[in-house]
Amino acid sequence: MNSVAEKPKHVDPTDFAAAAINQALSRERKIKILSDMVRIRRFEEKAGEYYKGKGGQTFMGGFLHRYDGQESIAVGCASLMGPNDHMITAYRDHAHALAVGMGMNECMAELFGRATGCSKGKGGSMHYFAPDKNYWGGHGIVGGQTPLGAGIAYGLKFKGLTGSCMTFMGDGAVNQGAYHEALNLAGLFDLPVIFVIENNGYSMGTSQCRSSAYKNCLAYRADGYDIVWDLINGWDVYEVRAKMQIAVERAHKECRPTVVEINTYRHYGHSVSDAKAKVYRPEDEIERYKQHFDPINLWKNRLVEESVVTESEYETIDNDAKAEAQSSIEFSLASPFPEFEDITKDVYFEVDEFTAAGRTGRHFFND
Amino acid sequence: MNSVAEKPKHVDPTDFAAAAINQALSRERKIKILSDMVRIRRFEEKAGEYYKGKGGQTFMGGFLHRYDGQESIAVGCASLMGPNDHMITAYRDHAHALAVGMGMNECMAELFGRATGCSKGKGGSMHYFAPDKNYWGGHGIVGGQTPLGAGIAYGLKFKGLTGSCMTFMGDGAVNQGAYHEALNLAGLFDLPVIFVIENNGYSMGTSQCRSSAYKNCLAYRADGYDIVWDLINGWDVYEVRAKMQIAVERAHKECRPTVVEINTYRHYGHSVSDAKAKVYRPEDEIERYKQHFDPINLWKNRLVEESVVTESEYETIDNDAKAEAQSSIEFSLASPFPEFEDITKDVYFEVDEFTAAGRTGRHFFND
Amino acid sequence: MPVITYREAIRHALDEELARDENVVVMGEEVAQYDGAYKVTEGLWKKWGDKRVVDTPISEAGFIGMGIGASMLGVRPVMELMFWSFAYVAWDQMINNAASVRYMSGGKINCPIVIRGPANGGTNVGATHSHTPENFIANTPGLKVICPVTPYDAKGLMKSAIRDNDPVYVMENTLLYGMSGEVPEGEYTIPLGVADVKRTGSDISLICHGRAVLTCLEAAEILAAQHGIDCEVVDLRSIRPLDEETILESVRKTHKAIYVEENKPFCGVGAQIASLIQDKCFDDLDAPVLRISAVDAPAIYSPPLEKLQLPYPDQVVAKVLEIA
Amino acid sequence: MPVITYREAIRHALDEELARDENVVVMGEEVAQYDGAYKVTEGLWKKWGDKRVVDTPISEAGFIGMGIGASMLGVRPVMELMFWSFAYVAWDQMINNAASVRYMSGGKINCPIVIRGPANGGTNVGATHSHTPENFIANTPGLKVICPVTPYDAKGLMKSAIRDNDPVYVMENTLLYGMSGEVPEGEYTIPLGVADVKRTGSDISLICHGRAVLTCLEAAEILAAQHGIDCEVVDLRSIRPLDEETILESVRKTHKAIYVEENKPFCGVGAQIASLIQDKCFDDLDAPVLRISAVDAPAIYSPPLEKLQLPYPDQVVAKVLEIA
Ligand SMILES: Cc1ncc(C[n+]2csc(CCOP(=O)(O)OP(=O)(O)O)c2C)c(N)n1
Ligand SMILES: Cc1ncc(C[n+]2csc(CCOP(=O)(O)OP(=O)(O)O)c2C)c(N)n1
Ligand SMILES: [Mg+2]
Ligand SMILES: [Mg+2]
Repeated sequence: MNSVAEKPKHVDPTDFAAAAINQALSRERKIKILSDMVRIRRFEEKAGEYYKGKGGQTFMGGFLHRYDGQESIAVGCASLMGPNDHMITAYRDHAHALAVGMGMNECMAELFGRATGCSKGKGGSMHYFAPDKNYWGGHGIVGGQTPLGAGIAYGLKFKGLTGSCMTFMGDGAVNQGAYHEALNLAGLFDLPVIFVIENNGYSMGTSQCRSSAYKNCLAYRADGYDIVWDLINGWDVYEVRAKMQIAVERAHKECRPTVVEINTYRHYGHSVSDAKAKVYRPEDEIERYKQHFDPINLWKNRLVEESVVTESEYETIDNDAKAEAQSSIEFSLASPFPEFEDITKDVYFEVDEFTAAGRTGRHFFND
Repeated sequence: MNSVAEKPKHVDPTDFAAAAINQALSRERKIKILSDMVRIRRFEEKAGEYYKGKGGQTFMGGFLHRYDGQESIAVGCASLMGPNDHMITAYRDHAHALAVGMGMNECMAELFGRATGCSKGKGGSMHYFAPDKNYWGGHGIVGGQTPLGAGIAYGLKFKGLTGSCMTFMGDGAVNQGAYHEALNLAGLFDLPVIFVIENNGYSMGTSQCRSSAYKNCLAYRADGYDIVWDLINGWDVYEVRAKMQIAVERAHKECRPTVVEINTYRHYGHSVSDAKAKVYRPEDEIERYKQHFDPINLWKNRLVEESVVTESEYETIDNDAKAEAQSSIEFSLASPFPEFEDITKDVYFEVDEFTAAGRTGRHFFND
Repeated sequence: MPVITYREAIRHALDEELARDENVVVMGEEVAQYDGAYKVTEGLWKKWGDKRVVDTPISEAGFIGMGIGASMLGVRPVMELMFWSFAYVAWDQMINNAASVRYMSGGKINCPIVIRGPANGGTNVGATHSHTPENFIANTPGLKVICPVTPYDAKGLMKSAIRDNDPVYVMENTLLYGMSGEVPEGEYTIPLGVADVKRTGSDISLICHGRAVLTCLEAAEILAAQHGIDCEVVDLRSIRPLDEETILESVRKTHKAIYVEENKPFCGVGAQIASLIQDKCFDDLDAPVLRISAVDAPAIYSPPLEKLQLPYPDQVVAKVLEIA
Repeated sequence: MPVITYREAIRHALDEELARDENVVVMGEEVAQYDGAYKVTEGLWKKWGDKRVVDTPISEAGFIGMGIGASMLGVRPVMELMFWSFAYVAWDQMINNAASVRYMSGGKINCPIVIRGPANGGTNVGATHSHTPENFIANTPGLKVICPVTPYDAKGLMKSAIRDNDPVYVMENTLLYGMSGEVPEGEYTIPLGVADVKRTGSDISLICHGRAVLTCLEAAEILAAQHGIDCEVVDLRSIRPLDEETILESVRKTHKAIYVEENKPFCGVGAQIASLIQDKCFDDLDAPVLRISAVDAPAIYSPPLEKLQLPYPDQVVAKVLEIA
């Protein structure tokens, strides 16, 4: 079997920049894509720094799954979202959150377990949500979000809305039964869902070829359900946008699902506590991806070539992102923790809202 | 989408009788195949008769899923089994049981809930087992047996045995997540498992096209896992044997899985209590299959053509089968029910065997 | 008052809620064109069409997850499990996604889903088809679970469940579907979390839920007629939320209690209620709280034996006589 | 006696059983080449190779079902769940197939499988990753479930679990992996179904399992030092089979009992034990059996808050003072 380094990369001769959807990109939106990617990178770095603790103090618990190296996917996809396009993903969810417009403050404060966090400190790193921004999380059980994504698409169709639900998962998640069931439902019920496999080559320490039996690529399994699939090089924002746009249009116009597999790479370990990130992956593989396939570099260089930004404008963008990340730390540190009483809030709508239903019978069994 | 009647039937120009495995069939074995199919038919008929009750008395509870019309599959497959070839199936499991050599008495007595039943009256219709005959049941949760089948294959490989596990399921079962996970494991771990989809066109009242999104056929999904698949006309014992033999050899020689889809048809409802069997299926469809695609008729005619049996020999076979079925009724009626104390037996090995582990601590919490 | 079956009562609830709220959708295996494996949804597809009454493939994790996702967007799915036993292939969706999404989002997302279907033994369908996981569900904060026993309760509770903005899991019973009872014509609902004293009595409290309520009522008649013992029968109806007050009030009056249920004993609902009673009514009790559950083994197939595996009136009578 | 960690104790058990029986195979996500997500299996793949220590894809239903199937053929799989919380995607395999196949076959088939991994809150991994389903499992006849708390117990019970011919589900705890304790060099096993009195005392029985045992031991020290109250701490170790006698003996001596566990309260193990005690020791009790469980909500992320959501020593102290 192939090692990840040898897995077939789809090379398309087309210049994806020429695609209509990319031609239509204004200077500002190109820069926004760049700055969103940079903001995500700086957010993750800052989070990583504080995750480790400072001066013997710890600030966070649980896991921290960094997105460094994959930014083009969340940002490229989010840049295509219209009013009825939605997103849902797994636990590596900070990037998608920032890409749809959630603030660094609420995101960072969530990691710090503060009441000002986007989930009031209840969800943590794996559980960011912003339904007002069409962002449905943030889910910790591998593959468990895929039927939910199909369900959001179902809801859109049920309500007669022209939209889509981009449903992200990793290369390891494709082997969960729930994904298979969701695929069949999507194909059978004509759901406007786009399953996006962010293939970074590894599920924790297990390479793609050690976890999946496949032919061609993981997305190809969609063929068995008569669902259109595609393979995308994730390093190129233009390619991500051009090919994802086809899927979005298929959802909008034909109300049909798509499976796309986006090749990418994570610079760091599975999570911050992945001690073997440089053991199961050869160091030169990591270096190669960092040097040659860092989507931020590639996009920045492209925009410099296109004379959309200068190096010094990029510096400003970067500095702003760093400052924003730092200020989210200060915001978090200054924020209060939830109160003890908050533990039993947000469990039941009816109880929280003190409705008749919430006041009838005992809902909690402490004591 | 196609209705079941229009779904593509694989027509192979080859004469499957010419396949080596069929050429090697002795006269006796051809007749054994015929008589096994007839025995299954008569067993199911008799069971159906007593399921309804007689003279206001009822004899059975639960479900009864009849196999009439599909006999060529269980019998054709069983006829290929060597010492290390195994079988496992779902709840429509009487035929496989009889085909591997379980007796009508123990099978019928199980339906009657008697202590002499193959599962001592504890399993009922859906739960026949005979590990001594390489038969692992009889499982009620749709799709739930597919990982077990992969596990039996795993066990064979682990123990260094050259064998296979034929793992049967229905066309509706392919949409369970467990099957997808089992497929991936089979492909990834090179397991000698043969997934056999007995496609009778319907899962209860739902036709194939209303339950599955697919391209070509259901077995084709295997392609996405790089697993070889095939499509078989179930009406022809020669075809079943010829094509299944290829899968068995693949398991034995290459230790690789196969998925085969066998087209078939059930003459009766999903279970005996399926009141709508003639509503969701057009009556002429049912009649067509009964008249033209009854595997027993087809095989009998073939053997008559081949001068292997005469019509009158067939009559004898049939009469013997009827007598055997009738005598299994008498056996069952004469058999005792389990005792009240038996309810808590066969739960824990250690308790039943009165080992040290079984005597330590409380295992049951009655009172 | 019209007398209708339990099955019809549920059907009327579904039909009325389909009419009341265009976001309600009934979904499950064979619920539409086949009219339901147990005919609960009979006629609904014909009346409401493909959009509102939907057949699914045999993919419980998939379609229940899909329903949860749709509910987050404001659809109100009422999902049928052909048997509650099949919940275990969808368990992650039901326990993690439905129960936790509101919490993990800090209250940003609701999940107004109903999951319903039969959960019972007694029909000789064997171990894998006879699960009654109300105790597992009630253990899970974020979920609600109800077990109606009469047509009246079934309809009123079902309507409340559909209008509730939290996930409500409804356990019906195939042995009850054909049973009849009075159900008023017009609109009514029964709030979750309100127990029902199905028989008042002064000597002992038989506390129970699901079909065991009928067992207790029968036992109470025998005890009254043959032993002069006056039983109070308290039907929880709703396991979570729980009507603690009605339970405690009854025990404070009778000073004796037995919990009867068809679930398995270890950590069953009866364990929780016994624990509650001994805690809150310690000084009121004249005897320990006793319990009757299914005989502690997987469900046996053999019909005459399965009858003995589930609580039956004479067994309740004997247990009452131990302490009354 | 050598002092080793809980993690090492389990590893030694696995290593010794791999050596003892060639049918033992250790399987799970990242257990082989990665040495285990929590390093329990560190070094085993290197020592035993691909056949005996096997990495799986993220397909819990698939690989656990596969393990069950293999166990029916005499393989003895020891499956790691990276978290017990992930059991819910494999719940059907674990509850139906493993627990019922012996029964439904009338005793023809055994299922000697072990499923192990951490089941605990307290590590700020949120609601979906903090499940402790020992009560669900113990509710299911056909299954056994143990919750060792010390390295000594972990090793001795794990070896018994692997040798047991029934399915045994072992709940470990990520917060315990790094804790040390004395473990003898040589071969030993601890039978399932035997509780351990971790501290003898005369005033009150603190009955508990899992990490709550440590909480109770700490509370007992405080109570002894500051309040002169002498607690007995009874560690169940094994939930099913259950050592009823040790529990009842303790209560008959102390006349007071509190159950402490990290599970959610409704139908938790504490409910079953409280129900048991009030039944079997009705006249011995000077006070109701009290219970402490996790605060009844999905597991909160926020680290300082999750600390308060799980039982802690001062909480136990306060509860003891209510009745002692
Ligand atoms: C059902 C389930 N099993 C196991 C895990 C533990 N786990 C979390 S992430 C992960 C690897 C997932 O890899 P992949 O899908 O490729 O996503 P990536 O981390 O690369 O983004 C595993 C095994 C889980 N959260 N859920
Ligand atoms: C997980 C699960 N869901 C639903 C059922 C109820 N059920 C039993 S058989 C069946 C239809 C299966 O059809 P198919 O797989 O085509 O097999 P066939 O009956 O045609 O042999 C259904 C829905 C079940 N037993 N298990
Ligand atoms: Mg990955
Ligand atoms: Mg079928």
